[in-house]
Amino acid sequence: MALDKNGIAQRIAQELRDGWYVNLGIGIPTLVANYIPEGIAIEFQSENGILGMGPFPWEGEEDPDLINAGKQTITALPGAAYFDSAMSFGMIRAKKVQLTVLGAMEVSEYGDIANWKIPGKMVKGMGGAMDLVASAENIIVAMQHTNPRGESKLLSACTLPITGVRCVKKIVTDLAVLAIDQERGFVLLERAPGVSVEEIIAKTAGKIVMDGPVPEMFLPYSAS
Amino acid sequence: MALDKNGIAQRIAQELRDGWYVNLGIGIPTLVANYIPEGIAIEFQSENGILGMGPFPWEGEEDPDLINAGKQTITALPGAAYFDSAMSFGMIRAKKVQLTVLGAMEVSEYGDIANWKIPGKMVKGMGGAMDLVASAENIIVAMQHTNPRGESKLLSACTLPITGVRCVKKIVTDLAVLAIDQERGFVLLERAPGVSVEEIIAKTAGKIVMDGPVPEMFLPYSAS
Amino acid sequence: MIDKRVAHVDAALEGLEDGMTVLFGGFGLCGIPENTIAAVRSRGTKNLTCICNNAGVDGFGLGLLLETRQIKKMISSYVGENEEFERQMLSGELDVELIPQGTLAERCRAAGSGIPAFYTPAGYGTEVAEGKEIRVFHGKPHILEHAFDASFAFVKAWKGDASGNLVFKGTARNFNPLMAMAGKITVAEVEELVPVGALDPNNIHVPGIFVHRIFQGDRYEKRIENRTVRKRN
Amino acid sequence: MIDKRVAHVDAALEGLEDGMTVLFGGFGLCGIPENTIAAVRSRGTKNLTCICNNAGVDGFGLGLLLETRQIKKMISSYVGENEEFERQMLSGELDVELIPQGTLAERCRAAGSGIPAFYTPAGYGTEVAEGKEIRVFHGKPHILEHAFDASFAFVKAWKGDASGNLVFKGTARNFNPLMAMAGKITVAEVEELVPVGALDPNNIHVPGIFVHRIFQGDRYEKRIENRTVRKRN
Repeated sequence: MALDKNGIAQRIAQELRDGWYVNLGIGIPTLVANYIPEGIAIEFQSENGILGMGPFPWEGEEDPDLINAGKQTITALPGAAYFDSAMSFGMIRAKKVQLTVLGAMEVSEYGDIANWKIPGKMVKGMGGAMDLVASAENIIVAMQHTNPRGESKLLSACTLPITGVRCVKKIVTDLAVLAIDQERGFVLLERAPGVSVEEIIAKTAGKIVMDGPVPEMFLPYSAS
Repeated sequence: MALDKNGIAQRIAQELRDGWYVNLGIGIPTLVANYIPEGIAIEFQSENGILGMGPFPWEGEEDPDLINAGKQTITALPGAAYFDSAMSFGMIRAKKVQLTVLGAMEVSEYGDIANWKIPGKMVKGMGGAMDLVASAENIIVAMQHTNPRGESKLLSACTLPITGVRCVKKIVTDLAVLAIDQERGFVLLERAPGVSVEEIIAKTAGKIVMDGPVPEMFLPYSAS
Repeated sequence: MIDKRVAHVDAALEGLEDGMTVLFGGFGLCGIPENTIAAVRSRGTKNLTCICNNAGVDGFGLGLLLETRQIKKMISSYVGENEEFERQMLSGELDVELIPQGTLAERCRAAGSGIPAFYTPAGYGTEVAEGKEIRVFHGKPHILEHAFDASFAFVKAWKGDASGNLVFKGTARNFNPLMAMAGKITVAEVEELVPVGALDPNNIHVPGIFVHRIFQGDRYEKRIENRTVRKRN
Repeated sequence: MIDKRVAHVDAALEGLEDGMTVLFGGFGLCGIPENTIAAVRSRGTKNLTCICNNAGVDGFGLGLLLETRQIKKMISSYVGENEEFERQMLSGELDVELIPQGTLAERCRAAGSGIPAFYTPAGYGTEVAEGKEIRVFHGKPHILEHAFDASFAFVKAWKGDASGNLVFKGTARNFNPLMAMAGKITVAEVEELVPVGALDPNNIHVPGIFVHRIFQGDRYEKRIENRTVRKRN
């Protein structure tokens, strides 16, 4: 059974390690914050200028001067810090943020990512995505395995204008967890519960390899 | 009669204009702060990280966390701001400081300045001088006209390793006020009270020109 | 103390002319100079090139200057959420240059720091890098990017004093300090103009030297773009 | 909250090895990490390349590490006021690289901002520019300068919390925030370690993300190099 958005977020949350600073993109990545494993300390960075971002405010306590990069009202946890955009992207480029999770329209088997522009459609811009993918050493893409037309989003080469080259390290989709190996392509690491290796291979347009049997993901919460 | 240090400082203070931010170097330049013309507002920047520098503290009120670039204990005036060294030199390079006054060992007729190194002697370093002279649009040099051996410090070309090229705009010495004209050399603007044009010419090794008669400086306080 | 106060926003805009390049602080609708935007609209200055992370929304923020066709070109990192913007862009009335957000920030900071150019990895291998110098540092390709050159910067702070010192609140800081540093003439509007000496000199976000004109704004709307909340039980 | 506290300065120096390049905050004797310097001396780490604006004085500041010959090379902008330094430099025991103060600051800031290189006008036409790339921007020649690459940064703040947030006082700020940003491992000693939440998030000079280890120092001497006062009547 393919994972839903929360399942993808939950699986990504297993990648978190104690003491990491994490930047979560808009969409599925935001949900990762709901599944932080117990006993580890994580701080969230939002590139508009906050470290120590907390959950959404209680109704009625929204502060227009306190938003995240998705322009959502948020809160700040004790120990938080605000800073300007130059310092924010300074810490991103200087690799002080240990993990970046973001969505994508396409990922190539070399880890190229396309997630900002569709020729012929209104282009809203790359926001901070190009800085993030060019800088982060640990980038996980959270996305559906196929697009709404059923076409694979994991390709030999991106067809859309790219956001960054050879930067994605891991992909978590509704069907699978895959690593990028510059030599071999997509390395299939895990399957969603009940999803077959054959289905994943069929829905992956890029080169895909396996190192032995592919286990099912372990999702301690129900994947719904 | 040649000016003393306070006389030089006093003459330089006449160059100050309302609303200017000013960086004063160590030595004679520091004395300029004692002669700010009445009715104008000036703020002093010190490159170690303060705007709105005030006078020395009263005895017993020295704060080791509050010094100027000469490592002297100082005070901060209301409206002062502290900042880090990158921002400090940022505002210097970005030409937000309207006037820089500093000492020199030699100045060339093109406005090159040498004030940081004497080959064969212990070299203490350039500190912030190279950043200041490379950036400031308005640099006044405060110095003696000749060195202790009686040799002119105003030369056709500097003999010492230079601190910056073609940057000095004006020189105030114990004998004269001179401007730098890239085409013509030192332009003699004013004489110290009782000092003859002939003496100044005799003590200036670089090319020196005049645009008509050279008036005496006007020093409203006694020049002692 | 050098007094930067102007009595009214109109005086703060003196010298703003058609065709100029201007910086506007803010991220989305957070920390935008509301009073100044309204005054630029009243002034009717045209053909502006606006450097701002976003382009406002229909009827608010820079959307107000799009409505009146005062903007010739936008330099931004993200410009969604604005139908009039989209219409003008697709019809070719509005020129749009999209650049990475970190590069946008750093190009402001560079302008305010006398750094004419710097190298950044952001955008390497993408269309952002087209026509730009590429250089490899430590095995990694970087792009040469240049400081902005803008006539005016319009920023909004939480508190400020007559000498131009500024303090920001929360994430309303964003691009404001950088743009304040970058403007040839920097106009700061503040929610509260406090007496000189009231701000702690240790906690000044923008020293007054960067600010040329300051005034206390009024009637701040502070619209929220994306109201997200936790429901109380 | 990610806890950066270490119980003792010795734990803060774990991994410091002979031959490393390290940054030391401070300007003159103002804002120097006194406890850390003493601990580096006790540890006996040798052949250090120290990046610090100054080299301390005889018997205090980095002068303590010069006495014990732990420093192989100093990268500074100004190194006067130190006889032992002068002796080692003139005898060739100590290697010294002098660079403009603003360039020193910007190379730290660049390292902490992921900017590998930038252009500055400082030093053009002088021996500082020898062997470096020169490029003209807006008619003015500039020098290409590179970010520092240092294993450790040792800084001293006024206040800090367990998550590594730092606040500085007066001009003791100087190079400290920049070096904190630039270290691969940043060790901050603070005069007062305050509870998490006690610092105003609007007024953090160095966000904790840049700080890896923090401890409360003790017995600060805070020597004054140049005591200048106005006499009371």
